[in-house]
Amino acid sequence: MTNLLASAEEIAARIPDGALLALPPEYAPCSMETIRALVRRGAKDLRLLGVPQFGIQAELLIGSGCVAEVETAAVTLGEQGLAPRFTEAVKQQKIRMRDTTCPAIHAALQASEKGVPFIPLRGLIGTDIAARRDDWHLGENPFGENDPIVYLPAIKPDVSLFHAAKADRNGNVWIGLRRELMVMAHASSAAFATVEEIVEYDLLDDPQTAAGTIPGLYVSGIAQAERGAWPLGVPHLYERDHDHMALYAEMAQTQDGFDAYVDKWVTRKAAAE
Amino acid sequence: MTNLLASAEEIAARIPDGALLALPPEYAPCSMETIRALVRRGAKDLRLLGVPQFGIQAELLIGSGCVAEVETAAVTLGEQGLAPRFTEAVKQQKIRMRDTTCPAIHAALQASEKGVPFIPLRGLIGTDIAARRDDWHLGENPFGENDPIVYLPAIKPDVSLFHAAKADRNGNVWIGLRRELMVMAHASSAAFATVEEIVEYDLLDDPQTAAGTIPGLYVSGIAQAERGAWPLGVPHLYERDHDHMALYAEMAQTQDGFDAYVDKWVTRKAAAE
Amino acid sequence: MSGIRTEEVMIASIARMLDGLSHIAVGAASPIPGSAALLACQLSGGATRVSLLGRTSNPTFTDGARELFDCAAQGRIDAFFLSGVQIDGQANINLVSIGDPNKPKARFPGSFGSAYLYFVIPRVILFRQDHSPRALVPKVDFISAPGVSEPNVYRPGGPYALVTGRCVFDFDREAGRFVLRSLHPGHTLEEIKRETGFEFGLPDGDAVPETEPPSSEWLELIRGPVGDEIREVYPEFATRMFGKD
Amino acid sequence: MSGIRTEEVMIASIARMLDGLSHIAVGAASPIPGSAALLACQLSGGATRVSLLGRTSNPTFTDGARELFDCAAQGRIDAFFLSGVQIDGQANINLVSIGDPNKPKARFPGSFGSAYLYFVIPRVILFRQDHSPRALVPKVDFISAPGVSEPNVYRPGGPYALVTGRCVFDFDREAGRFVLRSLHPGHTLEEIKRETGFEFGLPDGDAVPETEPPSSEWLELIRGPVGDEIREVYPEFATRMFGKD
Repeated sequence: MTNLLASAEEIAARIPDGALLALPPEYAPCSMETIRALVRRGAKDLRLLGVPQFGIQAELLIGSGCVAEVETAAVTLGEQGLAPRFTEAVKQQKIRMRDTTCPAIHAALQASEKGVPFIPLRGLIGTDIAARRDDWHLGENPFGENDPIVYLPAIKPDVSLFHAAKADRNGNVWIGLRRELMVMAHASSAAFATVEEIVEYDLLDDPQTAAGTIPGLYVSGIAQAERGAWPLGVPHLYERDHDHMALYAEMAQTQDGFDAYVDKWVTRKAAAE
Repeated sequence: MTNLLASAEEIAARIPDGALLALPPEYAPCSMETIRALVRRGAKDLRLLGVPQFGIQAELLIGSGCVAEVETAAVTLGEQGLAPRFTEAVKQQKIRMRDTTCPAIHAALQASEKGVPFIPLRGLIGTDIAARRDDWHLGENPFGENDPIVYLPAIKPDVSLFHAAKADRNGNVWIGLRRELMVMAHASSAAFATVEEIVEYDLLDDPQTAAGTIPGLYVSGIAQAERGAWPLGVPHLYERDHDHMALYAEMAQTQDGFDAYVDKWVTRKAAAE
Repeated sequence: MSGIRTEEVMIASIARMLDGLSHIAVGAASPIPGSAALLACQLSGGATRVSLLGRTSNPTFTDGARELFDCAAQGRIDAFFLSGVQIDGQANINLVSIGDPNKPKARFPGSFGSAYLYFVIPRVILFRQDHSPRALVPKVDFISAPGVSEPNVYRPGGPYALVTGRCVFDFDREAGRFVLRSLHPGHTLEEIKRETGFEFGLPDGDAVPETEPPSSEWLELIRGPVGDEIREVYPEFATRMFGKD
Repeated sequence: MSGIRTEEVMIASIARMLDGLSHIAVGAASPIPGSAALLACQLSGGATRVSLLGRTSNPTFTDGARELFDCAAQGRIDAFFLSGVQIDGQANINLVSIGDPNKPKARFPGSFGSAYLYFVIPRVILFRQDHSPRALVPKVDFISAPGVSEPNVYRPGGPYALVTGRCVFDFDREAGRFVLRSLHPGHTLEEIKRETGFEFGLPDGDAVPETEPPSSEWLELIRGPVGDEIREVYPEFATRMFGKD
């Protein structure tokens, strides 16, 4: 049964220190409200998995010292440029960085979804990504001849966390086209979502809606959080707040500036609510 | 670009003799109208792939001598009992039978969808299914120790064929929860669908509908065929015609009876239209 | 309430094995286990989730036909049901053919998902109403799915019990054999020995217990809401058991 | 129509390479190729399909973030675009770091999908507006994706051309090197030699041709409907190029 939680704070309390935490990119709704709650609760040693890439969600956690390790295909603020806290953390070796590539993350999550210990993937051979991943295995295609192929171990996150437009009281979460959120939920031991709205009907009752819905079977807990993806967007509901993102990008150039950002937009904003 | 075809007949004309033809089970909408058109055009040497199992759709093709080989997890008429033409064809060795199991078919199609030559799958070891499949490979999990696992080669159908509630003029086909139809389309060289209705709007424009839609990118041709799944059903539109299925099951007990069925319900019915 | 049918005794026996489980899945051609699972759901006040293959209303799954198998592999399904045209004493099941599979004397539908689900679902309950030496054999002609596996084979799941029209067997995974648990009302140990083609163990103690028949409360549920629900997928079974809709 | 921008020359150069293709995909941080692909779509009368990562309207894909990669692996994407903080003469690209990757002098976002798509999409067009010895190097510090592979490596795709702010190079896969194809208006061979850190071939014949600038008709499309469409994903780029919405 899905837990109906009162707030993002309660979700953050259920994400343990040290967890392997899977998060969507900036453009699939990200539960920024829970990210801020994780910063507020002083989460430690998180291992972040980008599905497949990161932006401000990883920035806030890295800059706040919540993160031990990052596996992702990229971290970027998009048109607002490089991710300054990530960049500095890598340069100063404050986090373990495991570079990868988008389809390798998707495939490794699909392996967990299917309950298989590994999945092969084309490409990758001859990259420095593969050269530096001693957890990947360069094997052979047993159905070919002299046909090398990379075997990726399954990735099973402890927790996946995301935001969505709506959920119902049975824990079903409507994600529409953001199907990677469904793979994340299937592949993870636990899945939590904040949502703009909790509806009073069952999302699985209507076949149109059901087709874009993660069943509550896979969802450990949901909490309502209006504009919970802000300053990122939710498709068809609200846009990414580019001005705020530019403000963040500017302030986060230094750790002091970042700390001032967190004080104003993460710590104090919550206290005022 | 998707071809807008005039009838199931035109789809049948585009499915070549000898093709590896993937079909859904009785309960995901099956394009029975095209199956009947294949019987009428005297298709030969088809290799049928059940995704993952068959009923009357395979019966009609097998009984009519259109089939050289069948790969499927099962053939059954459900509550109407054993599939008589399939049973007789196996006993008389008229078709090559490749027994498999549902998840092996799904996984092998996913391998094609991902463009990988194989995919591992748990289970299977020690079954006579695996013992009789010399195209499967019993290998090791390279990330484990003394951990045998079966490697399945990807299955890439030449054609997948199904029925759906609706499509639009851009070739987008709405399949709702019948997601295996999407995997089939992704994995196949060509995909054809008959639909109850061709709508005048774009199914991808509405995010609710888009979530259950196969993009036209993967669809080679569509044709309208009202009640095109009959005597099978379409979820939420019409039910499987259990009485007609019982009639089929009775007539098909002998080849003569089957031929009479085909004469009445496949050949003459079309001529009368 | 009189006239308890064999199917209802089987439904009750299976439902008892499902008590307290979170998620039960039901595959093809399984009206008796399907009814048992729906009964268990009723008895749990809805806490037990039932995923019934072929049901259009109340879908559990939204990722297509593969999701049942993926979900099971993820460890999210606690119980499932399999049958066989033959079942042997090592709990091997045969859903394919009698005789040489290349030129079979009899051919059946096929293995469905058994060759996978038998390995990954913790509690697989075998069922077969026809309890005869023809069905319960010393050795199956074709292994659709094996009852036991070598120790190095990944296998979190496997056989848990066998419910027939005459009795209930437990499966002892360590010993790799069935042990008689209870006789349905009106059936005897001698009959079971005569009608069973494989060797099986006997329970400790003097006598074999009787299978508890469904209470009148359970029968009301089976013949009421359970029957209504199972009809969507198994209309012929529901009509035969409970009359026309 | 005067005042043609470098970006517009690049957009036109890339669009010309896309003529007649069925399906073009555009990844992250690719406003110039994105505009070129949308221009190619306009010029084809809509026959060329464009999948623009990050666009919410007109989705091409309905199977989540993996579909771009699966679709490419299926051979259903004809062209794609990659850049690099470094690109070398063997068309290796680096999107990760400068110096030792364990303690980099500079760190960039990461490899995105390059380590895969460079292998499977037939026509990968490299782009980089900043054409300098800092960007176009003899050897990249980190190979996000290699330009060429051993003959036994499955590789239906690979580099096709490199479009910079100064010129267009073709990539010769047999020889494993770039060959200068054309100089953008106002640029010279000497300048290219000076500003390019790697060795490259020269075209046959006496002189290097000039890159054909976009016609006034093309410029109208770029500054009109293409600019409107690209703004959804790249608002800052669109504002810088074409002014406020």
